[in-house]
Amino acid sequence: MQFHTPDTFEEASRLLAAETGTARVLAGGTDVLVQLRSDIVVPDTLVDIKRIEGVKEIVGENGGWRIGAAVSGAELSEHRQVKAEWPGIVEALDLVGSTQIQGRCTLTGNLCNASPAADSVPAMIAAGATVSITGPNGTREAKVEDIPVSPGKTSLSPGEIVSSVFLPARGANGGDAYLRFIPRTEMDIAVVGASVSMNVEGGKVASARVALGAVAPTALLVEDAAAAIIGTSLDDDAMAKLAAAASAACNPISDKRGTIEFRTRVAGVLARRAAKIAYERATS
Amino acid sequence: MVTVQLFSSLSALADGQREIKVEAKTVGDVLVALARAYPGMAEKLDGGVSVAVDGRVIASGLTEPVNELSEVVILERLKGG
Amino acid sequence: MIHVTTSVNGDEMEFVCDPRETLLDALRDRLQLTGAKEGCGTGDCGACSVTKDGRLVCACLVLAAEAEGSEIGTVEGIAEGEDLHVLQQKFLEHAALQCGICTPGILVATKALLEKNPNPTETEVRYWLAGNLCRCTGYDKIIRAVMDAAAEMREAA
Amino acid sequence: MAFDEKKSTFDVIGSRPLRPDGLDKVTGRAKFGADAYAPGMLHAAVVRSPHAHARIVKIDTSKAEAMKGVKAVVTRADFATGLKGENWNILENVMAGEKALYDGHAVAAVAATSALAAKDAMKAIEVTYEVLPHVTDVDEAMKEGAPVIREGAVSPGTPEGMHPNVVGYHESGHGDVDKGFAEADLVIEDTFKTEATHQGYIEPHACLAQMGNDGKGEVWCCTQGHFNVAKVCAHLLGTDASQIRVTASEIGGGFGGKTAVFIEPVALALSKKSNRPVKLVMSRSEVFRATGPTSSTSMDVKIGMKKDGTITAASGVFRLQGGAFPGSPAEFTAMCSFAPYNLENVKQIGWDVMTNRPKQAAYRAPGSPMAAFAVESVIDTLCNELGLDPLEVRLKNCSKTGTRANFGITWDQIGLEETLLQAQAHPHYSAPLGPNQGRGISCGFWFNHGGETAVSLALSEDGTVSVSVGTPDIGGSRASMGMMAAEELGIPYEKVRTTIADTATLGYNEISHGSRVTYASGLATIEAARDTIRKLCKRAAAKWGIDEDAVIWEDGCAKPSGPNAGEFEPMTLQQIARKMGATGGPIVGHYEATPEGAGVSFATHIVDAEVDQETGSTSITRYTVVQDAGKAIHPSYVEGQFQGGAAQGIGWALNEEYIYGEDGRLQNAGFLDYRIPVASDLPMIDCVIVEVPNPGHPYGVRGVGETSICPPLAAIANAVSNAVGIRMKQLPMSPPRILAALDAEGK
Repeated sequence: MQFHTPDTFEEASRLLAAETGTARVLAGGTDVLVQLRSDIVVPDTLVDIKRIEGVKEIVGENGGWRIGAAVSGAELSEHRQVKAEWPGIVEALDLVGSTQIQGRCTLTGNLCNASPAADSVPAMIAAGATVSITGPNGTREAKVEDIPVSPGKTSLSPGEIVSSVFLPARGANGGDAYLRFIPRTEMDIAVVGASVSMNVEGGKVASARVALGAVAPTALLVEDAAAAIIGTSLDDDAMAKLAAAASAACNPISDKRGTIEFRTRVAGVLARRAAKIAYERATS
Repeated sequence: MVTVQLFSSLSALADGQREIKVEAKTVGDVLVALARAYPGMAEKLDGGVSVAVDGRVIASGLTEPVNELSEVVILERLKGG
Repeated sequence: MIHVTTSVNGDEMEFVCDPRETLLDALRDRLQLTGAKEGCGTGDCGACSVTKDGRLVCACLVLAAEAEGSEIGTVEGIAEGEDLHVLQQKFLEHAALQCGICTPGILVATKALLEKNPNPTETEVRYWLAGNLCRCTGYDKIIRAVMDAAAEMREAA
Repeated sequence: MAFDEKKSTFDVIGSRPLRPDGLDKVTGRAKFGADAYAPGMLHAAVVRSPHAHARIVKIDTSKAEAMKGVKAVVTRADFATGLKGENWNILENVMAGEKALYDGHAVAAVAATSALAAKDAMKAIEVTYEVLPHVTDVDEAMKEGAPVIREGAVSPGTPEGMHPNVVGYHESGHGDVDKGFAEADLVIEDTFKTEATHQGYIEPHACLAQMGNDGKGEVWCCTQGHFNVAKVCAHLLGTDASQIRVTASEIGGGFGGKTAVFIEPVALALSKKSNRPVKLVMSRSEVFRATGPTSSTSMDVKIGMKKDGTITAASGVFRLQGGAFPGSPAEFTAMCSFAPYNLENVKQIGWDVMTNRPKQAAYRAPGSPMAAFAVESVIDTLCNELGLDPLEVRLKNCSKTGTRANFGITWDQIGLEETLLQAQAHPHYSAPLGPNQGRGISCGFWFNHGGETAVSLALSEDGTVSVSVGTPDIGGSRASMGMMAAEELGIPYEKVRTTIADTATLGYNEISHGSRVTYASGLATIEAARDTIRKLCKRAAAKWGIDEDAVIWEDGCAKPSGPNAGEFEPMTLQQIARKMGATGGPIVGHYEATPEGAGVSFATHIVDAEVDQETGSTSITRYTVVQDAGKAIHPSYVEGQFQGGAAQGIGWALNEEYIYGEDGRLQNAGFLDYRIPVASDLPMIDCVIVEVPNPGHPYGVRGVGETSICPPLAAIANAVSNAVGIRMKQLPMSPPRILAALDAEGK
């Protein structure tokens, strides 16, 4: 295994593109090292991006926030403004692993690991977040929901690397929330995850996005679920429709963490509960 | 004579008897007498059993005294975690 | 092999390592600092907790090569000379360890907590320590020791 | 040695001094299994079967042997032949012979100059398997046509005509259960299942071993029984037990799982072949795949009760799979099942069944917690249906001193009733419950054990004392031994240092298991101290020129035993020790015996659980343990055992389970998906220490380590069942299972 510490994303991209075997990017390493040590993925080239300038920075941009690819969960949680504007995203990343994992894990890593159960991904999708990508052909932007394509696989081309995540401007009276179900109170992989982001006008939901995790091969943006609550004040009928739409969107598997029935049912429950929290945040 | 209570798989090796009377002064004597009377039992007894005498479980000691008033119960060999 | 220069508990140290080796491997096998334990190797048990540049991390999920230029803190650096840290003393007084294998990781983790939050609630302590598995104690006496240490440190401050 | 009626007041016993190994453990200095290094040391790695059941056709080690840094490869051919019985079973488990019997079964091992080199070489060993049909479920394994794990493993006395996987049978009881059921107002019969759980110690198995071609070996390892390691290694390597010296490292948890031997013989074989010290450390996934989980169970329990709560009859059938070898604790499950109850008519049957799973190992009161789950669930159902208070019903029917146990013995002095009374009086039992909460109680029983024990106690010239014991300290026992020695000798606890001696320096000691250490090594320590006192008194008598019978030991001094003995100034231990070289030589007390008075232990637990009915998620909101400790030597460590057992029981009840795929492979071989309780999962765990003395120990000590895990599964199942209004019959009560149960009932 070759270990590299490039100074720029362009150099990182060149190193990744040049590897004909397996190449991996190292930011927090909380997935890469687990896979390495368990012999699941032993990369031929490992590119540590933490020496690239700016990767640890959180910068305001067009009313939103640009979050460097190596900003850890702990660092994001300590950023008061981001936490005030996007508490759902911050909490979602904060749910990943232990305090120790928080010292290392990143939004970008959580996304690029392409696990369907990644906690921060539904939250980023609900927020309408985008990522910046550096590749052999220059840089490009992409929607978060377009990155994962199946468990463990992304739409990134060889040599492409995500350099930052962009959270858009929150807008007036906005709120988001992410909830997940795990068997214990901590340390588990999500069995179901649900995120809701909305803006409220005059007590009614003006716009909303609902995303689910761990209920399909990738995190899902569920437009029917959002439609169920737009224009409502989350009355019981709207909440029931939201839950039903969320459950209807599920295409899960039964595995050691949960059954199809359980995931489908609980997706609706969590979507409802998350919507309530998002609404309270938007209106308070 | 000492009356000895057997658990099932031992009693299966003693023609189904659940209680057997043997001449014995110690737990060791009891086991020797049983194996002599029912040779089929020897392997099981050798593999290890525990003997309860008057409510005390004797895990492995053979020298514990018994008499005709003793309550003697053969149990599976005790082990723990 | 990669040459690494790093600081451990304030002492400059250097070692060479395979790129696949973890910081935990290097601390234990290269530097003979065996206080950090490997309970799982996958970041699930916290027995290898150390600080890297002030952040609590699992040493099993950091590559040894990443330690270049870092400041690492381990359980061996908690006491000052022969004087135990309040946390260490309270763990002894409260019988907060049975086998003691999780103790180094828990001490490193709770020290990091109290530096960040000197007055945590019981719930905050429990969630902060959720990544430090203990199989012996049921956590009861550990939590009591941490709360007591925090109170004493606040009084002393 | 019987209970010492005269010893009723204590100076040291019952206090809470600091443990002698504490400083090392809070500073990171303590040396555990993996913390030993030797010059020239190699690292080892083990090749393990990826199949649940497969014939080993060929093992090609040539590529591995040709790799840089590889110094030795071993397979089954490198171990002793001709072993019989349990020694053969252990060898077969340590290194597979003709067949791999479970996913994770060791097939070969390699030693190389670094851990990474060993791992790379391990991957280069090519094993050709012929995959065979497998079975992992206990009920399936008993069925006609189930894959046969191995012919000829059946224990004598097992009924004929069963599937060859059924290898053991136990039946006991008394009275006429049919008559008893006929007398009942209500009879409930139900079937229960529990999954296998792992002891989950945080320290993986680890050892450092060295052996030459002269058959002499040295082993450093984390084990609950180093004398047993020496014995087993000698058998498996064809050498003599006394030629293998084993030193027990600090041990990072065992709970029964480190009573078994897995890696030490492999490391020794590699060392012998390479002529270098070899370190072998298991990974966490190896621990889960290849070391002992508990048995999984399938159980039928039938109990009859009168309207007033009197139990008229009880019967149970308990089927346990113990992995690919005989030896599941089916007989203990059967015997423990109805032990808390005084029953006229009772019958219990245990079946020992083999499957393609790792060889089960003891886990804290092996077999008992599952039995309690089934039995106490049925009792609770009866109480609910008849509108009776579950604690009153248990008090009405509980075993007492002098009643006859379900497995034939007459109970000696026991404290079950006291635990029930104290549970009833505890504020927890009458505290109001919140919405979606339920309360459960349960009793639990474990035998406890004595076993072979040797202790020696040596004086130093400065009047301090060194106690050598042979039972590895798995939970603070060195503190307890030191306290008992100090109590007897009348010196401060700080003047005693207790050490775990290696196998070459002390007589044979049975494993630290069966909750035996504080009882048996404690008793031996007291006896060794009394032996020392006799020697001290003899020295004083010689100095005073009086008969040694005229000297007594009191308050840490030799004194004349009365005016007739003469008037002499008392001599302290320190005074006698200072002159011992000149008055007859070193003073060492010792004791070697097999103490047989381990008193049984009972407990009653109370637990409150809250269930989120939309997700099936359970949280434990309150927990109280009431247990008979006989006499608490160091109350903090007694509480620690109570709390630890309760916490492990909570994990077992709610989330922990071995999950096998269709392919027979373990799917959750790590702490991520084998979900032991984390700090935020648990409440504080209240403890009430009941002290009904054990007649078989001078201070009345009963073992406490195991009984604490017997009631929790049942108590939590009762709490959850009461919270959701549905009887939960399968463990773990994971959220999908609870939600499915709610769905099935239309709730």
